[in-house]
Order: sequence, then structure tokens, then C-alpha cells
Amino acid sequence: MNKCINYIYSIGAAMGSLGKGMFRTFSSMVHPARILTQQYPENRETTLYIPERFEAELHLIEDENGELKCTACTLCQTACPNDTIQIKVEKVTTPEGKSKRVLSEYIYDLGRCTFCGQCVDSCNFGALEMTNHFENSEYDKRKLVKLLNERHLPANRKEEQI
Amino acid sequence: MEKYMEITPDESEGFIINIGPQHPSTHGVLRLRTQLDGETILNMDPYPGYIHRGIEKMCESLGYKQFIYLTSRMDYLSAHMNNQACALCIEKGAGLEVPERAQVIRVIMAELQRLASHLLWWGCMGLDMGAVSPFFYAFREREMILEIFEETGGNRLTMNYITPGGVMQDLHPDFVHKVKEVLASLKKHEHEYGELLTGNIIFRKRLEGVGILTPELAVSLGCTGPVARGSGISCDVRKQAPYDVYDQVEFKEILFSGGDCMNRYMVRMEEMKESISIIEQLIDHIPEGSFRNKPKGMLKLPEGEYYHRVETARGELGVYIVADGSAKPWRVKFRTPNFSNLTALKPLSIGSKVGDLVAIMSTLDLIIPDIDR
Amino acid sequence: MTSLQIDFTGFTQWIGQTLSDYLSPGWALTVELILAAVALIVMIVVLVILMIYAERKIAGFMQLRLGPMRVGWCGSVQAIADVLKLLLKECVTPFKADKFLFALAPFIVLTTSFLALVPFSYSPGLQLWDINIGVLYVTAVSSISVIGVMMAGWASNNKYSLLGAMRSGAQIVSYELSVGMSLIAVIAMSGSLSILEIINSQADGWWIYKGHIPAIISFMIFIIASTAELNRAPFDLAEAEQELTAGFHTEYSGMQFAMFFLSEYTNMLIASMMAATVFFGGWQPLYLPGLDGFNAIMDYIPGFIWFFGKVFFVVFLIMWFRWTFPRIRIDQLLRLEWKYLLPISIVNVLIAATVAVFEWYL
Amino acid sequence: MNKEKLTTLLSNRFQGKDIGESFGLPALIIAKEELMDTAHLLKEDQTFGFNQLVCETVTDRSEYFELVCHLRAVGKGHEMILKTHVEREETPLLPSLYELWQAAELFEDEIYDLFGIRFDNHPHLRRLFLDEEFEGYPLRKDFVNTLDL
Repeated sequence: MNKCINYIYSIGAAMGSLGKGMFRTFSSMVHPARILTQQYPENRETTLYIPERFEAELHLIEDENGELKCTACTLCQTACPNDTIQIKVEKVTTPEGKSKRVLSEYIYDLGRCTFCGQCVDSCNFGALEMTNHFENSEYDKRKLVKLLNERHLPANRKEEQI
Repeated sequence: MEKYMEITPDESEGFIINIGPQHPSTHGVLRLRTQLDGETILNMDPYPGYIHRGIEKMCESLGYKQFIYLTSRMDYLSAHMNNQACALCIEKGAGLEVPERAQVIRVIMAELQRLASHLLWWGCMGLDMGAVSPFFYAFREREMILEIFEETGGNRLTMNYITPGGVMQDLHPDFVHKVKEVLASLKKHEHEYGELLTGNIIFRKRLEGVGILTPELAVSLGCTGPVARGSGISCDVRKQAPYDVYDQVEFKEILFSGGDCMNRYMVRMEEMKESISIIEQLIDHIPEGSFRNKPKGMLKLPEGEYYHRVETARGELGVYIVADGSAKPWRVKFRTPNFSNLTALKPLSIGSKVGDLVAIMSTLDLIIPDIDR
Repeated sequence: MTSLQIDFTGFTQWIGQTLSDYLSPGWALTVELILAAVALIVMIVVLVILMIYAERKIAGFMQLRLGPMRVGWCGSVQAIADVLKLLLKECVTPFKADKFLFALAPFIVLTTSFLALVPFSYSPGLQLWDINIGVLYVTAVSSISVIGVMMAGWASNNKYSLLGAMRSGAQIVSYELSVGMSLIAVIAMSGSLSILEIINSQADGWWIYKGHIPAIISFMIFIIASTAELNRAPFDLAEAEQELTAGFHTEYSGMQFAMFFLSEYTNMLIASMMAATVFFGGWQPLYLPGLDGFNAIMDYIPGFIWFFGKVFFVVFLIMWFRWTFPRIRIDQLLRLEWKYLLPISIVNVLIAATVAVFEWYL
Repeated sequence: MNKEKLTTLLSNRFQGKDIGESFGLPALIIAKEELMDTAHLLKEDQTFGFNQLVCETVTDRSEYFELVCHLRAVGKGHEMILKTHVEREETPLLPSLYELWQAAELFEDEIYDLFGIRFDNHPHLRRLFLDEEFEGYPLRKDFVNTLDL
């Protein structure tokens, strides 16, 4: 008799546990306010939240005069574990007659970057930052190799480009 | 090719089937060469290596500060803990002091990471058992935790936030508020986890009495973490060799003695509650002060051998560094928890059903990149 | 009471009359059959597309997400887009597969599911074939589909497919019994195997209400067993994704896969139609005793809306199971059938027989 | 048992051997011929009772290879390092620890794969991570990377 009661009780308990799960999914279904997902490309302007510290792309900071803060010391190049950064330096002679190291090209390979932030961390001049611009995908991986100082090329390099 | 396909005489009996390397339940690229008799597993050999990147070799050519980011790619669900283990080992060697604030931040972050990892495991556990919905319920809180990481460290999965001497950046001003929100949400939704999986009769029947790992076997196989604690072996590094501020918080080491899948499952569910309690103890008492003791110049370890272990979400991670006095390590070895837990897969699965193999693999919570490194 | 219902008898008779006016009797019959088949296929395809959309939306909302949202308004044409995609895809046959059986299997599966649709009565007067053993016919025909599944698994020359097919075979063969037993309980009370007569016997109350305890038990057994027979979660062992990748249809692609998919949904529809017919009174409206006004309003709702409303209720139940429960293991599956469902349903048939003999109806 | 006590016990038990410190743990360096006997003793002796092999790995010391076994007595809470040296040659041979600690199976597979050290009495020695056809042993210091990525 006990066995029989246990048998029926076990069936009842099993049904109960299944019922609880069904109640949970049903209550989620009738409460659309609980929906978690975002409609990504549509919500770009509205609800999309990207924290300001999000590391998506390396960027050179300009100072108040519109010049790059970068001094071409290549500390970031050494700090980078993946050879993402390549800095080309050239020596120019200032009007005073001193020779000075000037940043010629700051080449950043986004495709190799792992966003570890060690370049920003290593910079002693506060010349680097990671921006939030995360929509960086390209069909051609060569396009991921970027020249970061494009707008601030030294005078002689500008002429070459033209 | 013949080397892979060779069939020894005793194998000619069964039905050889390769589960993986591309298979939904291996959570990555693990190949299990399984010999079946109908639905019963006669023999099974794991063949890892499909995501071997040679992290240990790569470390030998990188500086001490640089190779930490690689460890986030081993067990990507315990990225903070992996970074923490490396940082602690390097700090031990270099004699770096860590500010109190950084230590507290590290512990909070590690516990948040453990919560996120266990939540993902819980979702995948349901998925492996054939219930798709729990996965999304688990992602609700996990998403909130990842947002906290994103706000503070700048990345979601592979943070590289913990660094020798402290942490990379100070906490986000919203941090305390958001962490409290997550904890409140976790507590509010705790019953849903019970309703969807833990209490479900089908789920319990799938796990109870399946894949029993005896304590002796667990020790001999080198299992650690929730897998060993499900068999009643006390092995929590946070208790045995406290690091950072774990000696200042109170928490229980969760032990279950059955050793079957359900016990391993329950260990993780209870561990989440302990993590919540650890964070609650610390969140209101984050000391003020510096968050980082930045080493000046190139970080170098004096010649010698250094070892440190931490408790990641899956078990004990040991970092062994052999330094030769230069700026780069001579040899780095990571004793990863999943590598040792993988050894348990073979003895547990022999004699069980194909469906049980999925359950066992799921409760061992294998992360393949952590096995292969 | 049924006078208010839209009756299709006149319409079908008019078609038959017109055709035999212009054609010889043999040709008239052929054209009638073709018309019926086309109508049936169109109906099924439309319903299946609706079901796919419903399933994806229901799954979405149960999982705290929105489901398809991109194609059309709230993703409403998503299913049609998927069908188009499948139509355009190449059907790949594995190199060492048994090519003939491999190509034949989806047709067998699909044909058997369409065959089972024949005796159902969708609305007053709308029935293809009023056969006096309708229920038996449906259960008999729908169990042929296991041959197609086994054929697909064997011919694919894939070990996952073979395992899936074997599981499916064991599962369908054993759960057939419970499905039959649970239907017999109601048949004992209604006293007929004809679908139309079963529906007519429920004019004064559906069996789920009139047959009280035995009917409720047999409805629960029917729902569990038919979910298992449909290979749907929590009994989707034949295509258990986490264990066997996709089970017996692992190697199928393009339209061949679409046929398996279509037949799976058609089978679900058949099981739901059977449940609606046997337990919920087919196209009979809901009457509450003593509320004449309410009953009169119910009469204004056409029969096919009643029928498909009930069908979709059962379909929703089956979908609800799928998106809530974890999967059962193979030995547990067989134990559930032989140790729980079958004994209970045998006892239930006895109770139903007693109820029928003493006419203890509510 | 704390570190100092274990060091004393070890130096009493293994007289004539130098008990050093390595990875912050007591370390015992022995010849490879004695490896199996010592390992048996360390596992079966009740005072030591090292029942878990936490990690087994190899360091390339340029002149020789150094096998490092990290042992732990679960329950007793003490750990030690057992080291042995093996001469540098194409495929050196060492006894397998599998019969004592089952965890050794995969560790030794890994060592064979990455250092080319073979293990005697290992149940199923194979290259764990790399291709069977892969040439060279990557974690050796003289390994030249011929792969061009």
C-alpha cells in the first residue's frame, strides 16, 4: 500500500515540478516588458549604451593647439605584445638648428590588436586613448591597417602624399 | 591518416564514432573518439589540441607585463582570475606591494567573474540537457555583470584588467551602485533557476547517480574546483592559501559528498550564493587610496622559480614561472584546472550512455582553450 | 442548434454536381480528387508556415527575446523567406550514401503525413473521406513514417544518422501503444471509430468534460505519447542536437530537409487535430449548461474557427513543452513508456469501459 | 604539516640528499633511476602520503631537461616539488608516473608532445596537441619556428 502511495505521490511531485517550469516560461511569455534583447542596428541612436571606457580603436590625442601629443618615443611599440603598432620616426632640423625626432607615421594594425590597453598604459605623455568607435569591420583586412596621424603628417610627408 | 584510424582488436567489436571536434556539446573543439555498443560507451579517448596556440611558448618571448593578456585567452570565462594568478606570481617574484584598494577590487572582480562564469555554465548546462530557454535567463544577470566589466575595465570577455601592482584603471563611479543592482537581481530571480532546472524532474533524473566520481579517483586524477568538491574533497584555494583579501571575508567552502553530476551541479549553484555573500561583505568597504603601484621601468624578476595558485571558476590555476633575471621569463607553465578535469572524463563516461556523456561533460564544465592553451 | 453553423455540404455537393454534369463519372472523380489534394496541400502549407512563425515567436517570448523581427512586420514573412531559401539551396547527397533510398526517404515521410490528414472533419460538411474506422486509419498510417526515418538514417551512411534513426524507431514503436490506448478510452465511451460520429457524439459536451476522469487521464497520456511520437522535445532523442548533432536528417539539405521539416510540423498538426477531434469536440462549439445567451453567441462562431482554435491550443501546448523542458535520456524514455504510461493507460481503458457501460457521464 | 616540518622530515628520510627550495616549496632532486622508488615511497609512506600529482612538467635548462613534479597530500595539506634531471638528447626516456597518479597520463602526453621525452609504461603515449607529423618539439629552447604566419 505504501508503495502504491509513493508511486502516485512521485507522479504528482513530478507533474508539479514540470508545472512550475511551465508556469515560469508562460509568465515570461505574457510579460513582454522582461525582454532582454536589443534591436541593435535600429537602436544605434537611441538605447544603445557603450561605456566611455570601452576599448575599440586606438586614437592619438591632440593637444589644445591641434598638434599631436605623441613624441614618437616608441614606448607603446615596445609595450605592445602583438606588434600592432609601428612607429616611423624621422629627424628634422628645427629653425634653431637642433635636430629633433618627429613622428612620421603611426601605423596601427587593428586586425592584430587584442585591446589589452597596454599601449595606453605605457604612454608617459597621455598621447593615446581607446575610442568607442567599435563598428570597424571591413571586407578587406588591409583596410584594417590604419595610419593614425593622417591629419598630422609632417610637412615633407604631406607633399609626398599629394 | 592511418595513425588516427587504427583499430585495435578489442575495438573491432564496437561502433567507433568521433564526437567532435565540431560538435554542439563539446563547447569548443574537443574530439572524443568514442567506442559505442548501441547507446553504451565502451571506451572513450579525448583528443584535444584543436585550439592549441602555444601560450607557454609565446610567454617566453614576451615581457612580464605583456604576457598577462594571453592568460585571459586560456579560460576565457575566468579571465580576471587568470590575470590575477599571473599578477600575484609576478608580484611575489618582483616584491611588488599591492595597495589595499586594489586587493579588494581584485576580489570583487574575481567573484563577479565567478558569478558570470557559473551563470553561463548554468545556461549551457540547460542547453546540453536539451532545454533551450534557461540559457537566456542566465544571460540576464551575466549581461549586467559584463556591463560592469565593460564600464570599469573597457572590455567584456578578455579584460586584462588586473596587472602586476594593482589594477589597470580605477573603479567606475557607478560601480558600487551597479554591483548592488546585480546582486539584487540575482536574489530576486534565484527561484527561477530552481523552477527551470534544479527542481525539474527530468533534469534531476538525468543527473542523479550519473558519472560518479569517487573521492580517491578525484584525488588521483588531480581534479580540483567544483568537480572535486562535488566528491567531498576540500580543495578551495581561497580557504587553503588565501590570497589578496580572501582571509578577511567569511564564506563557506561548499562540499557535497555524492560525487555524481547532481552534486557537482549543486556545488556550483551554492557557490554562486557564497560569491554573492563575499561581494556583499566587501562592496561597502572598498578602501580609499591608490589603486595601483605602478612598477617603474621594465619589470624584471630576479633569477629563481616562482609559483602561485588561485581558485578560478573551474578549479585551481597554478602559475609556475622560471626566471633567469632578464626581462623575459625563461619558462612559464600554467597548471590549468580544465586540463586535469579532462582526465576525469574517460573514467566517468565508460559504461554510461551517450546522453550521459553530455551531462558529464557539462558538469565537468570543460573550457577547451584552457585545456589546449 | 447546428443550423446556424456554416455548412459546407451544399458547397461540396455543388462542386460534385457541376463536375459530373460536364464530365464522365470517372473523370469527375479524378478532378475532384485533384482539387481536394491541392486544397489540402495549400491548407497544410499555410498552416505550417503559420505554425513556424508562431513557434519562433512563442519561443522568443518564452526566452525573454523578441523572435524574428527583420523580414516583414515583426518578422511575419520570415517563414516564407526561409522556405524560399531552402527551395534555392542545393540538395547534397553524401558520396557513399545509398542514393535511391536517400532520395526516397523524405517522400515517404511526407506522403504518410499527408495520408493521415484524409479522414479529418474540418468543419460541418468539410471532410475528404468519411471512413468508419477513421481513428484507426490515422494511427495506422502515421506509424508508417518510421520507415522513412529509418531509411533516411540508414541511407545517409552517417553514424549519427543511424543512431538517431534507431532511437526514433524504438521510440515510435513503443509510444504507438500509449497513443492507441489513450484513444481507445474515448472510443469506448463514444462507441465509434468514425471521426464524424465521434464529433457528433460530443454535441452535448466535449469528451474531456463529459468523460471526466478517464478522459482527462487519457488526454494527458495522449499529449505525452504523441509528443514522443512526434520526436519533439522533451522527447527529441532522434535529433538530439547536443548528442547527435541533427540525428537522422544530419546529411539532408535544401528541399529534402524542408520535406522532413514540413512532415514534422504536419505530424504535429495531425496529433493536435486528433486531440481536438477526440477530446475537444472537433468543430462543436463550447456550450455551458443553463446559459442560453452564451450558447447562442457560441453558435455564431463558424465551425472551422472552433476546430482550428482547438488545434492551435494543442499545438501551443506541444510548443510550450518544447521550450520549457530538458531532454529525457533514451533508457528513461523507454522506462517512462513501459513502466508508467502503458500500465496507466491500460487501467484507464478499464475505467473508461466501466464508465461507458454504466453511462456515468457528466 | 607546514613547510619547515616537511623539510626536516624529508631530510631525515632522504639522507645525503639536498632538500632545497623551488617554487617556494621544499624540493627534492634525485637521479632519474631513483625516480620510481622515491615516488612510490612518497605516495605510500603514511607520514608523507602525497596522493595527488598537481602538475608534472619539464623545464629546458639548456644543458639538460629538468622534470618537475608538484606533489600534494590532499587532506594533510602539504606539498613538495620532486625534480629529476635527464640528459639532453633526441628522445630521452623516463619512467611514467601513471601507475601512481592517474593524472600523469595527460601531463606526460603533453611533455612528450612539446619536449619529446618518452615515458616508459605509459598506457597510451601520443602527441596530445600537435599533429602526428609535426617536426620538432616546440618548447625546447633550440626549436626553430619554420611556420610562417
